[in-house]
Amino acid sequence: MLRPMASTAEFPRAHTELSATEKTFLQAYRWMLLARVVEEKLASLYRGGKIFGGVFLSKGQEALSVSLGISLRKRDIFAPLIRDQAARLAFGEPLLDCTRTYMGSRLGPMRGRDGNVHRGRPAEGILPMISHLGAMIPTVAGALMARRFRGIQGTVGATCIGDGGTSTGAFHESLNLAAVERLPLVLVVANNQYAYSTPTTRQFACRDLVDKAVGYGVEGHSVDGTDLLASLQVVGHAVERARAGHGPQLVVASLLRLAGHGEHDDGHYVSPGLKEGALGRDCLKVAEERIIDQAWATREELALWHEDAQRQTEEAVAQTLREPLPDPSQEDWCSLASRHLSEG
Amino acid sequence: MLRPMASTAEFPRAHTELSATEKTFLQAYRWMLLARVVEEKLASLYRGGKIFGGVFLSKGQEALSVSLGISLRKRDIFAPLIRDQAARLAFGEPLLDCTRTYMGSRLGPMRGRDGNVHRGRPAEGILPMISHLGAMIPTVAGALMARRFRGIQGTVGATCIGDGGTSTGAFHESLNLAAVERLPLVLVVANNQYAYSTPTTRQFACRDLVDKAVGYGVEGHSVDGTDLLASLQVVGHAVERARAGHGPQLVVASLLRLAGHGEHDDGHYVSPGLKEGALGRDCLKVAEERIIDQAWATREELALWHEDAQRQTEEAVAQTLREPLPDPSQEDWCSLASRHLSEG
Amino acid sequence: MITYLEAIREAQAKALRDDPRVYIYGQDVGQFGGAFKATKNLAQEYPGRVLDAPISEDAIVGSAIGAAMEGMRPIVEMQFADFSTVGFNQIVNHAATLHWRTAVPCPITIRLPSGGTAGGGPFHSQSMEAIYAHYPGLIVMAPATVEDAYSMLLEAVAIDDPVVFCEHKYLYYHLKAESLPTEAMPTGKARIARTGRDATIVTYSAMVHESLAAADELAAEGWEIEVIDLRTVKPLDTDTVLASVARTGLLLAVGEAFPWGGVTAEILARVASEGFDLLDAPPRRLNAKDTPVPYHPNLWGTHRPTARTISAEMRDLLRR
Amino acid sequence: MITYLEAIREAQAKALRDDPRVYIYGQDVGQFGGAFKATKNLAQEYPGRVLDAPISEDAIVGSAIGAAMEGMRPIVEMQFADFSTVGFNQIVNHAATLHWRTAVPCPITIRLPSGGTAGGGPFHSQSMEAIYAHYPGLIVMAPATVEDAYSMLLEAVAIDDPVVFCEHKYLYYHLKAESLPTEAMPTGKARIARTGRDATIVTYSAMVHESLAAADELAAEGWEIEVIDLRTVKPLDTDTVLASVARTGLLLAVGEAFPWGGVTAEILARVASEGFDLLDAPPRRLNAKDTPVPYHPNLWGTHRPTARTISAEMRDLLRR
Ligand SMILES: Cc1ncc(C[n+]2csc(CCOP(=O)(O)OP(=O)(O)O)c2C)c(N)n1
Ligand SMILES: Cc1ncc(C[n+]2csc(CCOP(=O)(O)OP(=O)(O)O)c2C)c(N)n1
Ligand SMILES: [Mg+2]
Ligand SMILES: [Mg+2]
Repeated sequence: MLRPMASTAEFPRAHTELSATEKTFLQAYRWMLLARVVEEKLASLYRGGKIFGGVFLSKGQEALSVSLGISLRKRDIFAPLIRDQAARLAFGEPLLDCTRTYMGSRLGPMRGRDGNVHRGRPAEGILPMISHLGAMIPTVAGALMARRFRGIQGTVGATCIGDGGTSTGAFHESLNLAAVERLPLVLVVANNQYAYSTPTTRQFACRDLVDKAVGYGVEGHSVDGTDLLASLQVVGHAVERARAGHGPQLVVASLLRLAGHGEHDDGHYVSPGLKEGALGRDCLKVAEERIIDQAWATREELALWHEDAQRQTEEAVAQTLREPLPDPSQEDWCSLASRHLSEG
Repeated sequence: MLRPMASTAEFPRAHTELSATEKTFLQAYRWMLLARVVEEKLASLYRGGKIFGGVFLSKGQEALSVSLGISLRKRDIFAPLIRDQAARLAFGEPLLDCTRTYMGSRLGPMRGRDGNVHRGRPAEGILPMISHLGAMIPTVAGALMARRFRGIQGTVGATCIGDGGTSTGAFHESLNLAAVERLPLVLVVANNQYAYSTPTTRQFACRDLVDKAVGYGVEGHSVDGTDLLASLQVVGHAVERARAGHGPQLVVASLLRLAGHGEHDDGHYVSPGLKEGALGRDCLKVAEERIIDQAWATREELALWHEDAQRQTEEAVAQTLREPLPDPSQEDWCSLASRHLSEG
Repeated sequence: MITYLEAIREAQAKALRDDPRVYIYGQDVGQFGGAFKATKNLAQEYPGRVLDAPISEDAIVGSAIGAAMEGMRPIVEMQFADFSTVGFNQIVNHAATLHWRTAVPCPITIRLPSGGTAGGGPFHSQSMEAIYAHYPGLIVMAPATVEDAYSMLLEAVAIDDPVVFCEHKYLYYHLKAESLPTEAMPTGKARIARTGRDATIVTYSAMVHESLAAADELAAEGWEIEVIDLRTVKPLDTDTVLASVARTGLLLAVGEAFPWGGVTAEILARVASEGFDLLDAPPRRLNAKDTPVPYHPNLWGTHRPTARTISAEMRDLLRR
Repeated sequence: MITYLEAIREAQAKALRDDPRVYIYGQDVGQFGGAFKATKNLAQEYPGRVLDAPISEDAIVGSAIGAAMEGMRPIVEMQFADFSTVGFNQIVNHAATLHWRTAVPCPITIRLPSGGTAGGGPFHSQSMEAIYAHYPGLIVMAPATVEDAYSMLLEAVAIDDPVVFCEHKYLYYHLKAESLPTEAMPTGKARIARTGRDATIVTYSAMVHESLAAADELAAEGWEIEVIDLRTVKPLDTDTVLASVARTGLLLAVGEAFPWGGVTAEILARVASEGFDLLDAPPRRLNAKDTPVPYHPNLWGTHRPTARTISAEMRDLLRR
């Protein structure tokens, strides 16, 4: 199911002159754009009462997220977290998985049983998160152990966590376990300065979260998460290091979420100083400016890509809206794979 | 109940010429000796089938343990772990608490309900461990929060953990919480190279456990746990730092346990190289040699102290053996403090 | 008018006001006032006593136990009941055993925003009261009314034992009362939420309201159904349940939790063993289905018992 | 002669031998062979497939889930059942929900050395089967015989769902059989451990043996007691239980776990609602007392049901 970049607006001819890095940048930018557009749509559907439960945006975090998604390969393992719409797209999750899961379509991968960001396709390496923060880290580690047991080489496993999620016992136990097993795990920490409303001063006391790396015996990397170029480089490098057998990699990115924790939240607690400072830059704008500055594409091309993202989003939403909702009478209400053992 | 050092063999007159540090050393040595002697007795009772459940010795770890116990003050909070007999004595736990709990005396602090190392006197600042490793760290942190809420100043809270216990989520969550709250917590890690049979290579991948300190934003200290003098200095310093308001202190000691995990275990898995190396030194012997070398006491005095420890031990065991065992018919079988709400 | 949620806030405000030993600890409970606003303005009104915690449920509960040993009366807010699984060990093995082991009380209150709401999904909807009630040493409350939310939370803080306080998220905004109560029933005593002579429904928390609605429906058909609100599930007020079954002869136990071994199993076991001869027909129970709690409202509405399924089951019992 | 513990070792050896997807993960399970020696020599015989884990129960279970998603069949050994509380979240919220959420199976086996022994104390003695059975998506086994320890563990590994395998530490060395079985009853089917016509005891795990001893005692008094060994507590074989109660008319459910909402509550609830008319007297249950498990054998022996208390309860039921 992993699709190549689907788009009507292909790179214009001139782009054949771009370097590989530049092409990757543009491709990453387009996933970011699509993520931004689809999430804006979700937010508007939420305001319109069309979505049950929460809507969680990654606004401001797309550069970091896409860098991870685009650095992974098809057969890798990836457990996205709440703010990973861009990474999901870049890794190959169909856009429809997003709209279907949010809107509860029976045809979505979670069939209306689970919602919003709790989606995935384990058979295709996208592990669906449970809500408990940190819980996916050991799971990715275990998936990598399985690959090793099965003699499959060259896999990287990646997952993300927030600044708040680093306080969980799960984060600690599993990063340590991965280090002991020297697994090719890339753990990206998006330090967006808040866990829901809680600032980092109430979350940890170390100078920088990357200082944790040495205590696990893993390689640590820092990056400005508002800068797509830097994120691509640092995250890409970490993925390469993991793939080359250097064990777990901890990437700590600094950024700010430019939205509420979820769409029910206005994020009023975010300090104005932070919003106005370097972390408050919108990574999408920063990437756009670089594209224009470097003449990797024209404003007209950007506009076309934006239109394309909007079209894809509208199509996905329209299709999802046409789809059947879950029907309780057609549910088997059976939790077990071994149906005959069900007490249902 | 915290008793001054009870002993028939007081320091000989010459000891008045000793410095405070030297006196502390001798006092610490005597607690170590008492711990060693009582645990040897417990081991022999175990072999004689007189003790139910496990017997866990601290042989080889007394120097580190006593250093913590002796560095704390009466009103401090202390949650000892499995190998802290020496610290318990030095902190003021009556020797009878040990024999009574191991042997299940109804008069012991746990009244036969809990056993062996699971004993304490919360009202006197000795928190009784539950078995789940790491679980006492947040509890000490919370006790320190309580002292702060109540405006009580100058308290230090201390607890211990093994190399294996550092892998628990509880270790991580609570050291982090203590760092955020900047609590006067001293966490002593006894890296005795094994968690039960598991060597450190299967437990963590960092170069040195003290490297974890920076990742929590706490002060870290390393010490040779076979050396009483070094342990007294380093642990004492850490306790002072905590008391002076410098936040949590992580002390990592290197040593070897010179016994099985428990008395049911012969410790055959311990590498001969380690046993013969510097970590394999018996801290009690090392301390003894220093005493003799420095002429802080004579061999005759040491022999007297040993006799004294044996006498105290025999007395405690004899008294415990005379005491009533728990009687199920006199139990109220009620878990609640609010008896009227019990379903008993 | 005051909501169930506001009653919880008011109870905490009163506890903070009246007792200097009380503090509140949990994620986002400070300036922000909590994910559900159950601690709104409390940090501002009681500076230094309402603290934001890191995302460390195990350490949060562990610290509350330590603070309780040192004389405090912590209120811990879990952001959702479902996340208490991460602090499970401290709750069931440390808080619950402390008094029995040491004779030192452990007066902590753990607030669990519980139960299903539309769109909550498998990890923001759970009802964990049966899990905690299984463990010796815990008291488990599950208030169904605004009044109880208030007075039982005050009781929880006052009790010398660890209390797991299961407050229902669905009731947070839906349930309103004129004013806060000045009197309360004793802890451990069930309430007859509606009297009736034809059959007894024993339930608690949000299911009290579904059951009352079912009783309304059945009243239109001429049946008088007694509805018992357990209030606390441990201790469980067997006497009140048996007295009601003695009057009606028929029992239906209703719970929102998973079916295997929940509160309803305990009710049926007690009535069967202690009130067998009072029963005119086999006792029944109605629970959620034996799957995780589904996300989509279409599924969620079928997963848990509702007035419709309760009345259907009761009709079947009445016409047996 | 082969012990219950050896049977567990042999089942794991066979699983490793027959299925390359199987591996074992847990503290000290490698070279050392496990705290109880349940994996003795397996690391040596199956190099690289029996791995020592750090003291990280949550990560251990989480990793097993990930490995299962990628086609493996992990066996996780908890050092004691009691420590599974630390891995609780991954078991009940991740392993248990995976197949229902994703249609991808989660074939992991979690071995819990369970139950009380003299001197075990509050944290090395627990029986957690009711806790796990409450959660949708888990299968909970509790073998009472050497044969079942062997064949059920093999079944557990073969089943496509997460299995919580509650093996009883007291039976480890006490229980012996001539040889390993070559045939086995299907999973989910209870076994009539002793036939009788006067009353039925429904129980599982170590309590099967206490109940059989009680039945022996009562046989000397002329009573014929049927003893049913549930084998798995979820699914629970209601049919076999009801069929027995239909024959005897009297039911006593016996469990070693805490009394509130345990397996015995579920049994009574089922029999009361589905077999009410089969009962000649109120059904009864006997559990451990509602306190933590005590350390000293004097207390422990009174805390849990024994042949003596079971026969006393049964005598009372028979002479009602
Ligand atoms: C174990 C656990 N506790 C609490 C929560 C509730 N919760 C969901 S998101 C969140 C904040 C997360 O902050 P962070 O990790 O920094 O990620 P961000 O939302 O900033 O991306 C919390 C507390 C949870 N999901 N899991
Ligand atoms: C959470 C938890 N898991 C497992 C155990 C079982 N256990 C008891 S002691 C021990 C080894 C501890 O090793 P370490 O922390 O290094 O301390 P040491 O025994 O070496 O002093 C284990 C695994 C436990 N007590 N708690
Ligand atoms: Mg954050
Ligand atoms: Mg160790």
